[in-house]
Amino acid sequence: MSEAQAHAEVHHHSPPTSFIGKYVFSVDHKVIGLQYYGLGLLAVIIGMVLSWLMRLHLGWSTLAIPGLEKLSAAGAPGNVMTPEYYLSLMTMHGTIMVFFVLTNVPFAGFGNYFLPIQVGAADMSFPHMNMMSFWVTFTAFLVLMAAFFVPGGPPLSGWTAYAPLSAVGVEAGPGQGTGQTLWAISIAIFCVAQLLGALNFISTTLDLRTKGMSLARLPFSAWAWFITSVIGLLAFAVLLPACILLFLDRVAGTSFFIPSGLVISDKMQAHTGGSPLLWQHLFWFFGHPEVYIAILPAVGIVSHILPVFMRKPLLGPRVLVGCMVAIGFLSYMVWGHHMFVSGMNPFSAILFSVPTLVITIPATIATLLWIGSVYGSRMRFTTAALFCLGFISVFISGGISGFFLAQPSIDTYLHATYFVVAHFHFVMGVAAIFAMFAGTYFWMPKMTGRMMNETLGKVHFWLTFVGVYCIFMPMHYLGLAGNVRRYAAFTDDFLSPLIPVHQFITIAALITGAAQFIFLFNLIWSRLRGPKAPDNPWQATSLEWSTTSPPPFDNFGGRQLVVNHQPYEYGVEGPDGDYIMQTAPEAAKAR
Amino acid sequence: MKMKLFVPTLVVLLVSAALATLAVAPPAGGTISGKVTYTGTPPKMKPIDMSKEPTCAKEHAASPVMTENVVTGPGNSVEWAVVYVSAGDQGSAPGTQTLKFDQKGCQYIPHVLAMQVNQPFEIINNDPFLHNIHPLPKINPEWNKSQPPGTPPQVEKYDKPEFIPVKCNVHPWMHGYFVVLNTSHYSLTGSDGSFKIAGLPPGKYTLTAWQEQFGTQTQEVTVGAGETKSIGFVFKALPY
Amino acid sequence: MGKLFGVVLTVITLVSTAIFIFHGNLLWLPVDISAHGHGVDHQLMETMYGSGVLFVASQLLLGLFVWQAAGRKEGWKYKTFPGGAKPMVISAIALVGIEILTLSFVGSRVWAGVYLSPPDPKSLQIDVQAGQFAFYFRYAGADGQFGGLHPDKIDEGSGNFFGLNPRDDVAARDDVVVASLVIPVNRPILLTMHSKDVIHSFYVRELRIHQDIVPGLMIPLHFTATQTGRFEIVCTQLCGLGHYQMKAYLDVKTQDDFDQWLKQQEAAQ
Amino acid sequence: MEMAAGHHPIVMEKSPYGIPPGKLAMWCFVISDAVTFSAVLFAYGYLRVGSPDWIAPFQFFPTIVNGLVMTFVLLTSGLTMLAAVEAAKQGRTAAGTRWLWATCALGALFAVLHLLEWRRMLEEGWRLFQNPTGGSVHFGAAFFSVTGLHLLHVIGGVIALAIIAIGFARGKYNRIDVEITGIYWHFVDLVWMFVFPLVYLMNAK
Repeated sequence: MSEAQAHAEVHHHSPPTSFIGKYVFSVDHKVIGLQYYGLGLLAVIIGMVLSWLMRLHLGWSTLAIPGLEKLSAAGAPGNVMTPEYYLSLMTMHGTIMVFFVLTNVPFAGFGNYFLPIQVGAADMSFPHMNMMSFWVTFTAFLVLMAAFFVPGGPPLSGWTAYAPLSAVGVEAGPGQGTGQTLWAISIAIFCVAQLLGALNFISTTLDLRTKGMSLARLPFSAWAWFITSVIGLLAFAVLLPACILLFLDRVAGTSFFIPSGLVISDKMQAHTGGSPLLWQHLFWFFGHPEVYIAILPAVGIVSHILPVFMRKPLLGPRVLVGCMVAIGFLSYMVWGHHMFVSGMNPFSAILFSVPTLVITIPATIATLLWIGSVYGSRMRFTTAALFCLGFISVFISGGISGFFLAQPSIDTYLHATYFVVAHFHFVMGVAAIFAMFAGTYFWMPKMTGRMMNETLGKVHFWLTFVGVYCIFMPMHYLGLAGNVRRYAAFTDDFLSPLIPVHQFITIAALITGAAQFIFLFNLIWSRLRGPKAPDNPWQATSLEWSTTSPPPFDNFGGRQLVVNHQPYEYGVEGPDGDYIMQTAPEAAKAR
Repeated sequence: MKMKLFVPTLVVLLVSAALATLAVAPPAGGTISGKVTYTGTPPKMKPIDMSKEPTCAKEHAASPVMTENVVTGPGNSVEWAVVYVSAGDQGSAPGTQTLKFDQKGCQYIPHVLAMQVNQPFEIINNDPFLHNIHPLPKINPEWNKSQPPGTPPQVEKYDKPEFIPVKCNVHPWMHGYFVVLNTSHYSLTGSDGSFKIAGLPPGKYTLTAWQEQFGTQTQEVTVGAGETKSIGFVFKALPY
Repeated sequence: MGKLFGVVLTVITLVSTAIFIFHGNLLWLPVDISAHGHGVDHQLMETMYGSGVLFVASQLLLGLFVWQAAGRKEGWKYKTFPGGAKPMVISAIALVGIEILTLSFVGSRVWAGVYLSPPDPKSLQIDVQAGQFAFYFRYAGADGQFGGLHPDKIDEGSGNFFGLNPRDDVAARDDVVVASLVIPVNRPILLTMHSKDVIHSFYVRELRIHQDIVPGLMIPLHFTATQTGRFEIVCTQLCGLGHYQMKAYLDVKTQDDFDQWLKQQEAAQ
Repeated sequence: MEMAAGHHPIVMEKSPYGIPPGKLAMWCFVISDAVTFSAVLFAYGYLRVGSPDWIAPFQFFPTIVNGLVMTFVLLTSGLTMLAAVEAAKQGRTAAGTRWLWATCALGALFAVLHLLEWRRMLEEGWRLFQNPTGGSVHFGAAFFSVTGLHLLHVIGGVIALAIIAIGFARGKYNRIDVEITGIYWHFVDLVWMFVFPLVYLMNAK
């Protein structure tokens, strides 16, 4: 009865009654999922405002932004942004977006809420650990935010925090004092949270599946969350020590990443014999898988939602899962493609470029599977569906530029230009965000019991879809013109003529950003005033739709679920429509 | 409430009175004047290549700016040296008027800014692009601020005497000095190396001459009322 | 709604592609002035064509299918793509696989040509010191000898950016230190690059060359410029608050002009 | 097994390897922790290879001898842990508890020996950023961070063992919990088998 005993711990807790127990320190995976979602929402708003400020500065570098001086007197004397403050905002934008939005929402947020439901479990295997992982994440977020208010302001060495700039301390720049230390601490804490979360996801997926929910019957989203947590388990395990070593370099006088004889601000540094490349190796060994930690859940979510609105199963479901596994596996062999010009052995550049290009094969297969699946369908163009289609489009646009950057010979020209910015914003940022929107419009009825407003949703989609192309497409051309990224202003002779393009991008960014408030309003308004949602508003098949909206504390009211069907049986004659729920009795199989 | 105000007011009155008397006390104070010179070969003044900042490069195209760590003139005179009363000072009026430290054409004007403790000074950016000003004090608090073009002057002061190297992080060749003194009796040598400290009450003084590269020298001087003493400081210079 | 999506997607795709095709000089690579650059450019164009076709094809297909999916009547029985998943997998592996194989094969040769080929022994040797936030360049001077580097001797105020020690080191006395890189045309150049503080990067668009300058390492970089003119060297590795202002000029002169220039500089030292 | 609502059994899909969640999670933790250790050891190796001035400072006596003793202690604790798990499997609670305490004691002994050695090295002038022998400063950094990380794991394990021992005696924890602790403890044991040769033997004079 080993499992019995093991499982006993999972289920014995009963619904909390106190407010704190229900909504703050809740062990209910649904509440925790919403908490992650809320944190992500807060983070994405901050991150977006930061990007507005940055874009304004890039378009009009001497522009006085009213009130900015209040935010940071030294950072914006007379409301004019200083370059160090621009870099600080850029660093915070990157860190917040990558860690607290792209990692938190599609993976931790939706994953926490729907993974247990989709496998038919009452909760995660370790509810208390689950609660802990959220609050640890939250702590990490607070520590990072604190950097805004310490003397010198936030760090300015980018989300990649390349040593020695990030390791030598305040001589390297205003933000490199306390701010950078807080950054290192925050990320280290974040890693711990992610590891705890990953343990939970893995054991839940493997051990808490209800009767009949064989691995072959898992929805794509569940697969994606499972694979992602495996990637995260190994990736964050490397970032954690890296951050600790960086922290030691900063406060304990070690020299892991700091070579000898540095003279910074006319001060000779005491450190000796470290290696800046060591940081890059450790960081990118995490950093590249992190890209897939952000995008795989998005892939899973989109693949999960598309069939619902196409009313037909996806092509080659097993192939798709295989692609996700392959991408996850390959992601550990390609970190060097971030370091083509870093001064590492030129031979290794070739070794790293080949697997990088190979990754494009599973990615292409996945894309073609989606496109091919759209063929011959009769689609219901809900907002969720539109965002899925938008995801496919931006995923293509972002993936294509990968062909260029994967080749060292071309990367030598395009490295650290806006071409790269366009690439990762499309494929990692926008794509993942689109999946979040799709997920929100699709699942919000289940999570809140209220339908979201479709009209507002569609307005939001069109503005966003056209907007992101206006923002990021031009960046490719800027990149080809050699426009260097991470510049606070464009003073060079060859860059100043490009400023009008930047002004265009800025305007597009402001409009697109403003459009997001339509979404925010829709979210809040629908939560309060939206029409009540039925249990299965989209006639979908997976388990989350065979319970009430929102689900009860233990998800299924203690019913024994028996899964008899594949997750995507659409376009068939089912008992109550053109679909068959996974939980429908065996007999329901029409053909 | 009233008492609260009364005490500080009184203190202020007394102090200012005292200072006033000290300042105006010697009607015909003594004067020390002279020249700062060098022997040997001083390091060559090198032309500064400002091509990184085209505006400045254009501005100085005709006559390139020279390095200012050792500026010498005819008769072995040494410019930018500070001569000041380092001991025996019988009291100084606080430096009140605001000094100016100008960033113009990628140069610090003046190269050396001598001031008294707690004397306010303005840092002005007169260039159409950003400057970053980063003084590197050892005992005074360190700060590092950027000045985008067209931002208001930034007013600072130091409360401990110190020789503070100043650099612009953005334009590595821009170097200057803040010389913070706790006396009002000081003089900065001009292009002819001459200095003049007037209004000294009769007495025995220790005079110190400081130059960023050569270091310091001291001399004992006694001046009587209305007397003018002439002394010279000679630094030993090496080519490298 | 679906038809609209098809249209919008098509428009976006065509406009984006059109700008790639009918680019002005402004939004495109600048003239290539290096001996190896044509390889890079050729490689880039190959990739541009290959991926361009993939981009347009996939976006338009998506748009088309969505357009169709919008027009259908209630009670439509869905069609599966002929052949199911197989054609996808095969075409992906065939098309992309072949493309990336050729790309990486050809690309590696280009890369090897630039970074794995030994420098010409007759190269002109120039020493590069990067620091916050400027580049400085050093020529060996009359004696053809570089003075040793002593970080503790670095004193920017007196123009000693490299940390030379002319007092004890005779070789250092005649080293020519300047703030812009002046080189003779059609002559192999060998740069030895090092940084005094953090990571910087040496990027000249026209040379199609890009190399990080990592403190603690002496990084060699060799190239040959084939055109005279004045070009910008910029830093592309985030190095601090002055990053965007960190630049220098590359002056490619004829051999004679270069020799003359060098003489003047030696005199000025 | 019982559910919160309605006390009738819920039938689960068989776990692929029949591993209960607790054990599975521990295995996953062990894997990720192994990666963490590899990362630190990688950094150590990277810097060591990159430091021409690397000097192996350890005398055979006392350091290596001490290391051998520590190794012996830790291996023994591994055996006692095995015994504890066996006993727990056969339901011999008393014996199991005793073996757990034995393991706990040996672990504590290891920690003490280690801390004593640290103290000796600190007295010799070793620091994270300082090397009294004049060799590469990275030795101190690498040594203290690698062994420190391991020591943290040992101390954590000792505490866990104590808690488990008490709980197991009281019947609060079952044999699975003992096995899980066992997995962790053997992992700590295994890591030492890498740390000892890499950090000690490779730095013996």
